[in-house]
Amino acid sequence: MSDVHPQERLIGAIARLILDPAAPPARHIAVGAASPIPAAACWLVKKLGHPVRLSLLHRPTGNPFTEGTRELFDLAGQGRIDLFFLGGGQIDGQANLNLIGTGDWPGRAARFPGSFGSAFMYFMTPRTILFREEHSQRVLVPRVDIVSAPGVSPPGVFRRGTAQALVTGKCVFAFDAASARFSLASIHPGETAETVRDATGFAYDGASAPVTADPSAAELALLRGPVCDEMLETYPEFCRRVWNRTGLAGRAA
Amino acid sequence: MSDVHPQERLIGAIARLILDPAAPPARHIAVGAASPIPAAACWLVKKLGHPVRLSLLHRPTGNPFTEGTRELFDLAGQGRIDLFFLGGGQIDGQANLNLIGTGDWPGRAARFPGSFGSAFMYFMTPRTILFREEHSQRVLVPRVDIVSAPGVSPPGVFRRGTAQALVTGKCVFAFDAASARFSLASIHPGETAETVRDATGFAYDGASAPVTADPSAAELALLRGPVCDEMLETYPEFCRRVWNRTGLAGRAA
Amino acid sequence: MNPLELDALAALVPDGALMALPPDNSLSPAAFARALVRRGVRGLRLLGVPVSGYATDLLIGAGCVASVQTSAVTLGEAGMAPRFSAAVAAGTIEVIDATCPAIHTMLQAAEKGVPFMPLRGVIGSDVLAHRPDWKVMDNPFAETGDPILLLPALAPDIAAFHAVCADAHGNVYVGRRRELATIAHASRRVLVTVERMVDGNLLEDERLAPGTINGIYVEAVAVAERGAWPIGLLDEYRFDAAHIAEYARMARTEDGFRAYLAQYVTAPRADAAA
Amino acid sequence: MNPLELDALAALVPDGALMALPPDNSLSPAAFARALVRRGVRGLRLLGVPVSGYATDLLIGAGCVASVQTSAVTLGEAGMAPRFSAAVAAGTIEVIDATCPAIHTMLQAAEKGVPFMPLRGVIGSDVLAHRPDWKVMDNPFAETGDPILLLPALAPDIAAFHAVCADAHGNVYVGRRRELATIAHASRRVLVTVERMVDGNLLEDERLAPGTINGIYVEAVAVAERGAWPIGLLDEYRFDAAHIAEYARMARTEDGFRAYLAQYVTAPRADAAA
Repeated sequence: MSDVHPQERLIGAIARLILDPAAPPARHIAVGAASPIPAAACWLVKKLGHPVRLSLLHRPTGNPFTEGTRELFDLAGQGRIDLFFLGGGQIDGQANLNLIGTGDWPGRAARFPGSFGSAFMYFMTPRTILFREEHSQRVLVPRVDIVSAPGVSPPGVFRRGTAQALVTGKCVFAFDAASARFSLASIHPGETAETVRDATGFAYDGASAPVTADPSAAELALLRGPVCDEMLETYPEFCRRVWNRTGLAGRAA
Repeated sequence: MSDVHPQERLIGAIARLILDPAAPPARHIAVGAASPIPAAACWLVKKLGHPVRLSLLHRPTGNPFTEGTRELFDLAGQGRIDLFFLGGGQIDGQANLNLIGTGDWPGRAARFPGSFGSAFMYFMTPRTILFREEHSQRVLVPRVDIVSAPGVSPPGVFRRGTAQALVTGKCVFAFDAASARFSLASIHPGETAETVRDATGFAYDGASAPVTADPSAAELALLRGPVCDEMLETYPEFCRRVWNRTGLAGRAA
Repeated sequence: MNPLELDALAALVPDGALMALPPDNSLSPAAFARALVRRGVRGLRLLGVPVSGYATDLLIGAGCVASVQTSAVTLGEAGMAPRFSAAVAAGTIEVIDATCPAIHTMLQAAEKGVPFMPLRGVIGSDVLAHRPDWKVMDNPFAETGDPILLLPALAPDIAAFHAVCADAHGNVYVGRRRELATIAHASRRVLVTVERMVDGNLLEDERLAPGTINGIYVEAVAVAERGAWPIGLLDEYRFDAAHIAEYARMARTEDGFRAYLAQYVTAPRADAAA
Repeated sequence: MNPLELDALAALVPDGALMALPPDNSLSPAAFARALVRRGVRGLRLLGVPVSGYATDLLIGAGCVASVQTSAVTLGEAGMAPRFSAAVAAGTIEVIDATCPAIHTMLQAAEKGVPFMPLRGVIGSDVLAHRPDWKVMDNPFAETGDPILLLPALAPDIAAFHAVCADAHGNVYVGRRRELATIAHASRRVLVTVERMVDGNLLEDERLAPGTINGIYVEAVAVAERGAWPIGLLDEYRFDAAHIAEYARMARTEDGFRAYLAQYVTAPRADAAA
C-alpha cells in the first residue's frame, strides 16, 4: 500500500466524523456542488457497509431529484436530511460562515460566489460538517466580514443544529454550540499545535490534540477502488490527481 | 333540423354568456367535474371559432395538468383562469352558494358532497357562471343554510370577481355585484314570469324578460356534430340522452 | 426494498392514523382500502386530497373511520357517497370540511417544512367559520388592510396510493399525476400499491424520472394488480363506471353494503378475482 | 404556435426586463443569452434560480445587465465568474443577494398567487439584513415567540430556458428538471429554446406528460440546436468543461472577453457553428 495522500487523510477524517456515535444519526446525507472530498467521505462510509442514503446533487446523470434543488431544500426543511457540508471564504470562531465576500457589502474588497443555500441549510440539518482545505488567517478569521449563515442563533429561533466540526488541511476542530467555540480535536501529520495556532485567526479551546489518524488499510483499499469508481464521472480531475485514475475504464469493477 | 332539446337551449344560453362582450374576456376557461352542459357550451364557443383555451379537468385521457387540481388552483390564484362554473345545492339571492348541506353544520338535515374548490375559485376568477338545472324553492332559497362560498365580499377582501349570471332550467338571471341582487334576464320557452316567480325562493329584480333565444341552426349543427364528438369520451351518457349518440363510431369526424 | 403482500402492507396502518388518500381520478388505492377493511382497522382519520370517493365511502361503511377531512365526498356520476351520507346523518363520524386548494396548501406547507402557508379566497365561507385551526391575518406586505387566510401545515401519518410500478429502491412511478409527489413529500409514512415491480432504477431513466417519486419518501410497496379498480389508472385501465354504479346502488342500505363487502371485499381471493 | 427564429425570440425581451434564468446544471438557455448579446439588450435585471452561471456572466460582460438577484454566481469547477466579479468590483451592477430556498420560495408564492410565503432559517444572516423587502414576524400558530421569515412573491417579467423539444401547442419537454415548471408558472412571459419541434401533443402522451410544461405558460419558442452549449442538456449532451474553462480564462480580462464575444457570440453564424 503506497503512502497516504493528504486528501485521503481528509476524507478519512470526515468519514470518522460522519460515523461519530455521539452525533445525531446520519441516515440521509446530501452533498452539494464541487465537493469531492466530502463526497468521497460519504462514499467511504457507504462502502464500509453503513446504511446511509446519499443525495449527490451534481452527478451529471441520475440526479436524485425531479424538482431540482427545491426538492433538496424542501427535504431539509422537513428534517429529512441529517447531515450537510458547508465551507466558506471566511469562517470565524463562532462558526459563522461568509460565502459572500470581504470588505463592504456585498463584497467590494473580494467577492465570493454567494451564500448558496447556506443561510437555510445550516439551520435545517441536525449537523453540518464544515470543510475548508485552506487553513490560514485569511480564511479562519476572528470575525467574518459578512455573515452568510450564523453559527449559532438566539433562543427561540427555530434551528435543528449547527456545525459538528471544522476540517481543514491542518487539523480537525470540534464545535460546541453552547459555548459557540471551536476546540482542537486532532492535528494532521506534519502539523503541530503551533503551526495550527499560527495559521488560525480565531481563538479556540485546547492547546494540543492527538494526531489525526490515517485511514486504515481497508479504508485505503476502498478509497482507491470502489470509492474512486463512484467518483470518476462527477470528479474526473480529482480522481486523476489523487488516485492517478483517468477515464472510465476501471468503472466496470 | 329537429326540435331544440331543452339542454341544447341551456348550452346555447351559457355560450352566449361566455361571449358577452360586456364581461371580462374569457381566454381561458376551466370546467370541473360532471358538468356536461357547461362543457358543451365551452366547446360550442370554441367550435364557433373563438380563440379560447379550455382546461377540462375530467377528461379520462389527456388531462391538461401534471400537478392535478393543485395546478388548476394555482393557475386561478395567479389570475390565469378567466371563467369557471359553479352550482350549489342551495343558491340564494345574494349569490351565496351552499355545496355543503342543509340544516345544522355540517349538513345534518341533508348532506351535499362538500364545498370542492368553490370557496376559492369564486374569488379568483374574474367571472363565474352559476348553473343549476333544478329551478325550485328548494334550491333557490332566500338565504342558504351554510355558505360554502359567499356571493360578495366586504371592501378590502381580495376578490377578482363573482357571479356573472345564474342559468337554470327555467330562466337566466344576471347578477349585479354592487347591489348583490339577481335580475331576470331571459325566460326559457315554456316558462313565464309567473312560473319563474313561483319557483324562486329569493327576491330578484325585473318582473318580466324576453324569451331565451334558441341556438341558431348553425349552432345546433355544431352541437350535434363536432361538439358531441368532443364530449363523447367524457360524457357518454349525456351524449346518448341529448343527441342519441352512442359509442365512439362518429368520432373520426 | 422487497415488495410486501397486500395484507402485510395494510397491517402497517395503525388504528387511529391520519391517512391521506387521493380522489377517484388520481391513483386511488382501492385494493389497499379493501385490505384495510379485511384487516379491521379502526378509528382512521381520513384526509381527502382534495376530495374523497369510493375508498373513503367503503372504509366509512365498514366502520374503520372516526373522521373525514375533505373538500367533498362523491361518487361522481354515480351520485352521493351513500355510506358517508348515512354516517353524517347518524352522527357516527366527524366531518372536517375544507376546500380543495386549502388541503393542497396545508400539504405544501408540510412539504416545505414551514408551519403555515397563506391562501387567497375563503374569507366569508362557513368552512372557515368551522376551522378554529385556520387563521386570518392582515397581509404584512400590504400598505392597507388586506385580510388573508393562513393555513397550518398538515403532515399525514400515512399517505396511501396506487402507482403504476416500483423498483427495488422504492421509487414509484405515478406519471402525470405529480400531485401525488406533494402528498408523499408531506406525509410521515408512504405506503404504495403498484401494478408491478420493474428492474433497474426509475430515477436513472431520463424518460421515467419525471413521473417518479423518489424512494426516499416511500416506506413500503405491495404488488396489487388492477389495484385501483374500480377506479382507473392512467392509460393502464379505465374507470369502471358500471361497478361504481353497482356499489352506489348496493351501498344505499346497510344490508346492501354488507352484501357488497361479502361479495367484493371479504370473499376469499376477492381482490385476486377482481 | 409556430417556432420563431432565435434572434426573433431574443427581440421579445425588452430592455430593463426582470428575467429569470436557471443555473448551469438545469436547462440554461446559453444560445438565447448569446442572441440577447447580439440584440444589444440593456438594463436587464437578472434573477438566478437559484444560482447563476455562464449565461449571466456573459450578459454582464456584454453590458446587458443592470442588476443580478441570485444566491451565487459561479462557473463551478472553472471557478469564479470573472465578468461578475469585475462588475462588482467596479460597482457597475447592483447585486441583490438571496439564498437558494428563498428564491424558490418567492417564485412558489408567485406560482400560487399569494403575496408571500414563509421560510425557516435565514434569521441572523446578513443576507436578510440587506433585504428590506423581506420581513420577519412571529409565527401566528406558535404558542410562544417564534420568529419566521416571510418572503414576498416574485413574478419575473420573463423566464427563459432551453428545453428538449416543443410541440405546436407550445408545450415544452423539460424531463426531470421539473423545477423549471415553477419558474414558468411564476413568470409573466416564458420564452423557450428547444433542440427540436415534435409532432402531436406532448401532454396527451402519458409517457412524456410528466416532464412537460403546459403551453398555457409559454409565449414563444425558437429552435436552437445544441442551444444549452457549453452547458449540458439532460442525457442529450454533456457539459463542455473545456469550453467553460476557456471562457473563464478569456473572460479574466476585458480584452479577452471581447475576443470571446467576437469568436463565439457575434461572429457570423456563431451559434450555428457551435
